[in-house]
Amino acid sequence: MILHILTKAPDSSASTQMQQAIGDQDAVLLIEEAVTAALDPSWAAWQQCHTRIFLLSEDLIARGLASIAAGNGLPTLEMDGFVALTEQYEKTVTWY
Amino acid sequence: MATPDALLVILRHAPHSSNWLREGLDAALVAAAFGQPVHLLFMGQGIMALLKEQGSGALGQKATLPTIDMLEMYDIDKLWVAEGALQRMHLSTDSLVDGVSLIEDQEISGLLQQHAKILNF
Amino acid sequence: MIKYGFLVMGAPYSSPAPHSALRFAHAVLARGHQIAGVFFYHDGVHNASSLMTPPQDELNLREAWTELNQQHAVQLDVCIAAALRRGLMSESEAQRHGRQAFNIALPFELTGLGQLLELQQRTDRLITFA
Amino acid sequence: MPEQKVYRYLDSKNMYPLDPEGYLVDQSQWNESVAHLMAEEEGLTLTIEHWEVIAVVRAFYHRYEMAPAMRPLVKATKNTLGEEKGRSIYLMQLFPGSPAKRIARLAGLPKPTNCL
Repeated sequence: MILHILTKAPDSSASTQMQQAIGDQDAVLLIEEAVTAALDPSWAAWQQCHTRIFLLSEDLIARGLASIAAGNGLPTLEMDGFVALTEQYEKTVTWY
Repeated sequence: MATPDALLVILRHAPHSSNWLREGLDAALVAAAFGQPVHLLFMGQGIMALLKEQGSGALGQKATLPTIDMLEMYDIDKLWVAEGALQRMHLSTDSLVDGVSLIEDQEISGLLQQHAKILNF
Repeated sequence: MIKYGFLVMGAPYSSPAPHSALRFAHAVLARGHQIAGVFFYHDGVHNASSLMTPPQDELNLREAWTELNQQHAVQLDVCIAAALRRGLMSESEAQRHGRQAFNIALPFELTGLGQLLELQQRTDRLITFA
Repeated sequence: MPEQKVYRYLDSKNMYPLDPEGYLVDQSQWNESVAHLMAEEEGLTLTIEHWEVIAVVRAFYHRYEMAPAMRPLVKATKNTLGEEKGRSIYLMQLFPGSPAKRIARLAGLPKPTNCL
């Protein structure tokens, strides 16, 4: 079980590579530029990991994307929730 | 196959365009020098590190090929290459150095699961 | 309590990675965990520069790291090979290499890449910010 | 070419400038007598056994463009000089302390940038 942290936009090669590496039990956290994934609810990774993929809310808010994410019904986490994820998942891999 | 105590170093960047590859390889070499089993996974542009016809370092940089050749001296002999990425780059294994192992896209997540330690460059 | 280690590879003020790492660090501590150390590698070594001078009304990242060290005993290790290449060195390295200036000082310590692997071994989680 | 500051000289005639760590400022100056002078400084007398290991390290550097750390040094020695000599104990006896570092200096290779 791995927590994947993506820091780059959904159309980046980092994102493509991460999507190839996600396992069935894995979770995904989108931070920094990756929160632009909020704009595209049809992005493959939303379906790929449906229950275990999150946007970091403070990075959304900083970019003015919070209400769009909410409108699209996408799950968000506070920084505290980021830590909680790392408590659950022993391994993390950052894609940048 | 991979052993659970082994370190997996993922290399995703090409030579010459940044220092990611060089510094990722350095991390792999140091781990191996300390006696840790190290496996490498080349994804995307990282595959460029394995082209056997690479020249010496452009723009005053050191070449990558001698370091790739040196891996066996550090007992790093598992070099995984993502097969899908190879195809998307229109490369064949004939263009790569000897001794690489191909891995299908759907097997990559399994490879990551098998390694207790992962460093992603 | 979980023991964390960080690998920071983003440059200050050109990558969001150091800011993310610091915010995450405080959240980790707030939840009662421990951060054993931070290893600065790749362009992340610039976080240690004592010559870093951002505008007064912006966070000084080096000071933020220093505070983490002083208040929570977080070890701050900088990869020596990555640092020297990029023109960052301590006083003793400056002497060794015949340079006239230095820009790395305590609590940042220049050390080998082996420290990164050691950090990975002795912590429960290694989180990369890049 | 010598961008490195001269710290001192290896010889009394000031022919071989060294950097603060005792490495040659100009690597192209390396020859056998330089190695002898360096060894002498370290209180080491170079025998044929020392020279064969120095040759292994120079060949390693020539091929891979990097000086070997201890493990690959042992492996390279084993490959070239056989099982008997390809052991860290043997190398430690010949070059006490940290063999990989000492041999690199005596072999006229650049200071290892490595974090090892």
